[in-house]
Amino acid sequence: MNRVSGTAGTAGTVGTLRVRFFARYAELVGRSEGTLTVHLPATVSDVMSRIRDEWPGTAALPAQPLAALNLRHVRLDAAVADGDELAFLPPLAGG
Amino acid sequence: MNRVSGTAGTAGTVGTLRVRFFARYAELVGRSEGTLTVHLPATVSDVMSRIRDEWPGTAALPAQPLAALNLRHVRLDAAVADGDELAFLPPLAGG
Amino acid sequence: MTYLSTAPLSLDALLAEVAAPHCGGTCAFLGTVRDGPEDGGVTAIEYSAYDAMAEAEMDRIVSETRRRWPDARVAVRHRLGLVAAEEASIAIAVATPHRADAFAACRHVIEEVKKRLPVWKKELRADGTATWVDPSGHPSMVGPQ
Amino acid sequence: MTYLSTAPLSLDALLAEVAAPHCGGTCAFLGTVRDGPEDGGVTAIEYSAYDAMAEAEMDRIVSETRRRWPDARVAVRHRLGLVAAEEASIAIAVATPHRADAFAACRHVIEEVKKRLPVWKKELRADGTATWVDPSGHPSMVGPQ
Repeated sequence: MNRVSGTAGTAGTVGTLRVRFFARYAELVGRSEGTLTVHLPATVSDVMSRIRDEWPGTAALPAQPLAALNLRHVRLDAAVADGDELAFLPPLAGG
Repeated sequence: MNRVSGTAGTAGTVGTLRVRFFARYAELVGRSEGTLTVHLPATVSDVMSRIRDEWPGTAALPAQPLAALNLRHVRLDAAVADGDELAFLPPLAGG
Repeated sequence: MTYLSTAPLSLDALLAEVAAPHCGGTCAFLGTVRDGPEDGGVTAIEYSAYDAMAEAEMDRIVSETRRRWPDARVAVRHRLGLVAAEEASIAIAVATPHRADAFAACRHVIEEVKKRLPVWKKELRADGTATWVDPSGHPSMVGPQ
Repeated sequence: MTYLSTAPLSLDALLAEVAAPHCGGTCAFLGTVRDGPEDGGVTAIEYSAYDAMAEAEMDRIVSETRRRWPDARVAVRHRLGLVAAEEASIAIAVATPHRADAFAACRHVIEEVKKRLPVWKKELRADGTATWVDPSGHPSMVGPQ
């Protein structure tokens, strides 16, 4: 899969995302959140690839984690937009 | 269906039963219990027929009520024995 | 063991009875006296029972439930006497290691109670009338047909 | 509406929330922290959540449940923070006019919670170890495959 920076060059717009990690993922990554600017259009998967390349510790995350966009579960091919909150969720264990 | 007194003549044994009525049936019959001596062998149904002929008020009971023998639900063709407690139960409404 | 009570039922007491370290799921059921718009102004229900048989039958229901769900911890009480609208007539609690069994066993208990427990109820209404309830829906047949 | 709580859960409070004159059947579910023989000496579980999403997701679950069972009255709380063995991590109460719906809707809520609520738990053991729980049973995959 191409990285965001390689696929959205023609559109010319960028978006800033708040990226969050929870529970075990926060421990693995060593941080619970960060901000990322991406070229748009981009999918959750694109963002994931970009993070894995650029943020230390994120290589420890699974390649296809659960993701939530703006407080809703989303598939990895969902599109992100400027101002979105994107979260990566370890296997759920509520109840 | 024959009455108990007409079907058990050859056996020669008799049994004494405690017969009970509950809830609406007790109201219909005007009593909650009585004692009955029957020739054996006899079924619950035989006893029911006998009661309907002999006890005032019992004609108001349905022909085939729910019955319990010694604290257990039984079919109307169950055999009764000396000392048994036989109960006639209106439609159940527990819970 | 007595399963019948003329005092208000305490679900908390039943939950305490079934609690166990290895049981992670507890399902409870409360049956309460209704007084909805379709219930014709029921103010209370008077429950009566064939006491000795109701105790024996409930004991059989509980034993059968434990045989079918060997890990289940089961507690149940049925109230008798006058029960006001919105008060509980029956309370059931079932705790099991896993939740599917708790739901299934609890449901089993209430279904068997409805089918088998020799308990009757007379609805008392605000207008002073009283009616024996036949859950089968048809009026009780009386007399030989 | 807040569905999350760091205080011990009160089923009584939920039962009071769902009680209504026209609802004759109430089904409740309690999920408690297990410490059975197979649970390896769990003394407590530390629950954490993606709080804002958990509130939103629970609200969606409750709304969906009410749409599917329009007569159902639904209340649910999930506890967060340290929960000792045998204490409840989740409490659900559903009241309906008739019992079958109460069981079905209550079961629906807990199943959806298990599938969808962004909540995690870390088991704390008497020996001082702590483990993130993956209910799917397999150890969490880490790293690219």
